[in-house]
Amino acid sequence: MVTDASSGTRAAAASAGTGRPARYSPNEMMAVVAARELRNGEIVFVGIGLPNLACNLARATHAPDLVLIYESGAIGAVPERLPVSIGDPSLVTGSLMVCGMADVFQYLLQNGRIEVGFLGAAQVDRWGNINTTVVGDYAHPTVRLPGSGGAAEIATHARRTIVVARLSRRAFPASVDFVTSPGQRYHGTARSKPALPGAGPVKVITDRGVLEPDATGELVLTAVYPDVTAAEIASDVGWPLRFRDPIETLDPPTDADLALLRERLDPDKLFLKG
Amino acid sequence: MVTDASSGTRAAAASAGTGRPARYSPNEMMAVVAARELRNGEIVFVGIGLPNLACNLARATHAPDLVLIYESGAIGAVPERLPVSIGDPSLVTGSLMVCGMADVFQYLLQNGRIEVGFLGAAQVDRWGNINTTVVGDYAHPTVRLPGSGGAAEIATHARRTIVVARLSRRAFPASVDFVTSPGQRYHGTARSKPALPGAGPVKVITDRGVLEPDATGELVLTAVYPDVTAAEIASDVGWPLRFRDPIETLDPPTDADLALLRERLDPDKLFLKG
Amino acid sequence: MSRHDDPVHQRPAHRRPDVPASGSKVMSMRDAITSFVHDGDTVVIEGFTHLICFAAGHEIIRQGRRGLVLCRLTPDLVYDQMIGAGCARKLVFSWAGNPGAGSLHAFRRAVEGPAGDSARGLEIEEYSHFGMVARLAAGAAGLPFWPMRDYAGTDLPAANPHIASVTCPYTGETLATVPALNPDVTIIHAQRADAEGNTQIWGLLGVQKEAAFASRHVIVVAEELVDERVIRADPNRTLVPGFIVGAVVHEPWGAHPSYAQGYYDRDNAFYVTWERISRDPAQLATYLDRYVMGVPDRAAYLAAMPDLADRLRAGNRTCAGVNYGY
Amino acid sequence: MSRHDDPVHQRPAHRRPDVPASGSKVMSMRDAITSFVHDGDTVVIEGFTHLICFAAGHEIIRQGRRGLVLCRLTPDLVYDQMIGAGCARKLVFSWAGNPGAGSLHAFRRAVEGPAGDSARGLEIEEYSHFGMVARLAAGAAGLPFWPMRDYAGTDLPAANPHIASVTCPYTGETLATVPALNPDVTIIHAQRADAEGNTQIWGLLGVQKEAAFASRHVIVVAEELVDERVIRADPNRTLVPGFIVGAVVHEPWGAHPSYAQGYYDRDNAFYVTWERISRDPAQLATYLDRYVMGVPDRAAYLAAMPDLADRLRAGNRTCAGVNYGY
Repeated sequence: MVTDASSGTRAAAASAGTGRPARYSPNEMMAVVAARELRNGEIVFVGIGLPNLACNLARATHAPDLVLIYESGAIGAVPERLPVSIGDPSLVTGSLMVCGMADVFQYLLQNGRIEVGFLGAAQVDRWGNINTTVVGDYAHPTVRLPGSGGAAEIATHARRTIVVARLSRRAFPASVDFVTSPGQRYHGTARSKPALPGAGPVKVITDRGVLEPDATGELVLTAVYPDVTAAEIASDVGWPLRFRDPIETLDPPTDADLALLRERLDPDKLFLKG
Repeated sequence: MVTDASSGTRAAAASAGTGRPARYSPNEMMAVVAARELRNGEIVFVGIGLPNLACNLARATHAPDLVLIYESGAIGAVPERLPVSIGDPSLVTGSLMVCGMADVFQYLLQNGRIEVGFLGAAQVDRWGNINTTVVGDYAHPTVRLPGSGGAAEIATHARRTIVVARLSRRAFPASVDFVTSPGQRYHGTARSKPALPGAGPVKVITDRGVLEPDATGELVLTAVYPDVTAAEIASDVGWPLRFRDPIETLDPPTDADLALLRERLDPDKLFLKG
Repeated sequence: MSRHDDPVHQRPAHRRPDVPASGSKVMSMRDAITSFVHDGDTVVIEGFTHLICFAAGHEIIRQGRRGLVLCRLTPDLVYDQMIGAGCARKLVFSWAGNPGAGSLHAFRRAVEGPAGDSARGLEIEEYSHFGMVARLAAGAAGLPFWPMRDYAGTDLPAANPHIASVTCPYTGETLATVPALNPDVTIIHAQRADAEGNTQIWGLLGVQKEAAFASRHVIVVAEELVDERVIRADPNRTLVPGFIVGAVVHEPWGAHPSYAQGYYDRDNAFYVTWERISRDPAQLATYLDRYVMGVPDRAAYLAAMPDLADRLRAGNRTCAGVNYGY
Repeated sequence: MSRHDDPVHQRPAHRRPDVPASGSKVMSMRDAITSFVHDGDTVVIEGFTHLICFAAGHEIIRQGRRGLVLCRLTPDLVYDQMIGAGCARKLVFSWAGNPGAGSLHAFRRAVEGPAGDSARGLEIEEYSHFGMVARLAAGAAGLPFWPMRDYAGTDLPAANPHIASVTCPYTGETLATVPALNPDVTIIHAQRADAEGNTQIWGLLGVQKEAAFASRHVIVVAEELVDERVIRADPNRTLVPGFIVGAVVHEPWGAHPSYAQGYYDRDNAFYVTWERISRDPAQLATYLDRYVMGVPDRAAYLAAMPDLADRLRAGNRTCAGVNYGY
């Protein structure tokens, strides 16, 4: 059952502002929720930043056999330090395989060998379409973002795609300014129509809750974090956000999660600031 | 000027049966004539057998910087023994590069990087078309030959192709039973029409003389070996063979050539028998 | 037209890594063939002269597989033996000779002669080397076809209706195409692999990477079964990652009479002998009885040829390593 | 539309190996850039995070090249500097950020803002990573296009009319295509090369092989100039053969602030600093004056940063060699 989230009394009832100083940051919670999405042994195409942190947290906890693949060509990477970029030398040393990018995109991604794709996004819209290209008009942008990189093909081919993005009205418009990576519906046409091989974005993990596409492909709120209300989330989303009933309240990070993130995985808070 | 070779008095005049035991075999002469076709520094796509022998003879004499490429992926091979096949391990050890066959056919051959292709042939016809597939009907062959291997694409892409084949009426029919590798003209259409990138077979080196395409693409006799008459060659060719005037009589192998072939390159007469 | 017959069948929407029931991928050749090669399957045993897994071919013969569609650039002796043993229904290939020694006579008997000849019984589908490479590259890339500049002015397209064409959307040129090949199983022989199937080879690479990625299942047969740390010490040498591999078989000398660079030389004498053996169906049968059906496994095959190591063991041309530090 | 502008221009019918007049391919960076990089050229300096040849980019800036069409998957700092210095007319790319640190502000100034803004002056042609890889693969393979399953349900084809489509002759499916990219010159940085340009790299391989084979001319810049025997000892590591290479430049630390696996680490601090430098045109000008225009060559650049070796020299993780004997 899906309900309008702005009226979300259930979700609101499930959380309560405590006034206590937070034991963990929104970014830490995002990383932990993202890590929980990964099952042991899965083949994951990893983006840099929070996705990388989440994958390495999963590897250090419940999913030691996760196979991390970076678009740079490192497969089965076991970085001994926090990789600053997806081309970091620490992803190469001790990895299972290093191959050219033609192999990565053709023999791994396009060939359907990747189970999970992990993407960041500047904007995500109602249908899970992702924009990392421009804010404003393409020809005369207000903000020129980096562009697709491998994101277009990851969201096309990975068996399922997980998106990580911080909530804000600017980041979650009804319609993105530019569709860099395919979501669930494009100009009214469902993803299954052009027969995109992967399932596309199946979870959008934010700093306050989790959105998932319903049967029509529309993102609905399915889970909130402790002390967050559905209404609060709905007010930062650019379309009338609905939620799945019952909405789940996710567990906070464990002490072990936090210790790993802070002491081992990102001690300099390169990706965990904020 | 091209004349009918069966009336070839000029060529006949240029040779004379001596009755002496031959100082060299027809195969040795073929290998030497083929070696002379190669210029120092050229990039040569090498087939096994006589082509390989000719290339290594050229490398040991006037063309030390010849780059030998084998379809197996060995580039700049310097075999320390006579390679029995194009996949011989001696082609790998000490070579400049070993790559996969997808790279060989795409990045080297199809990309126009090969200057000379060297092919053997079971049959060569009037237009330089090469058959290594079947004798007789394709569906019900009298003799099933190995097939193309890389020959179809070598004759398509190498800047020029040199063919090595022993003369006989069976081997030089007016029309081959099956066109495995493209010659100069196919069912009346010139090679330039489908815009084949390479020049195709520009020399057919036999055990008694050399044929080359004229302006129309028809193979004509351009050179004979010592003690061979044009008429004798014409009688072993399945079409009215013409010759270019003046016909050349090629120099016999030098003693140095023969010593190299017999003592260093093929001491067990693996490819020089006959 | 069965799925195996149709070169144009689609890749599965997504590949599942093979997860063996036992929890370990390391198994005997017998178990690997039993698990992954079935009657009627489309089978690739690749390796261009180098690293041809005869041990797997022999086990397939021993287990009496029938109706296989055998695909390889060069059928070589391994498929001549399998054809002679009656395993094959169809051959997909680009060069069917005995490299450096002559013909594949079991193959020739199966395709030569007038229609209705009882010895004829092998369907063929024929390409050039580039065509076979391109078919496997398309299969590995998850594409239905591969474009190439080839076959103009030849009789190959007339002999093989699967060779088609496409028009370049930019230049208007016509390019030849071949359809993707997605085998049921590919068997590759390697110098070394770890227990998960992370596999390294050097020397001639042929089309093994493409064949493995194109395939539903992959069996890796290795000269040495090594610790994962050996693989991780030199990741640029890895040909295929373990997650696309279903079975790992440790089988030293498993490529004989083919060769493994750095381990043993090609048995050229046997390739020459095969010309005589394969020419005579009775001799071929005797060979199979003695060296294939007459032995339970590769170890027994090797025990029957005690001179192999002396004749063929590789000399030492070890290169220096490189630094992966940062 | 000039030849450089048109992504669909045909490959030359045949490539001639570059034969330098001097007889040797080994030359200074100055001579290599003078010989092979001209105003208006389509230029590729490849290397994915790893082995980005900043030394070549700086020499191009010093020589005042103008009107270049710069192509790279990730423009990175090297193209941001060249854009800031006014070398570029157009950028062909797939991800324009400062990896791990922020934006490329010279690039952003050149493409952001309303039409007619005087700071805007860079034409762009944009793909995804796979699209750029495919363009170079087509160029390397001598094909006019490359097919791929991509771009359905995205705005990229609308933003880039060079993304087209083709119909599979077997399945009838529509596939996206990109046109071949055949640069005038590709510059690749390598751990080692010999005097003929036989080049070996390890660690991340990016798309360097494709870029080099797609290109009319290739400049190799190497950390170490080695004897041919070093190359021949391990031929599977060779990325490109010398006969496609026109110039070999020996330039240790030539990739800084990018990195060379086994030689030196990435200068992550400089990447972070670039965020501040590039944000301010005045600071950018000062940087170029001091570290590019203000030095005659790479040696002087390195002399200005005497702490690099201490900070960044690679640790030792040397792997074992393998046996190429037979």
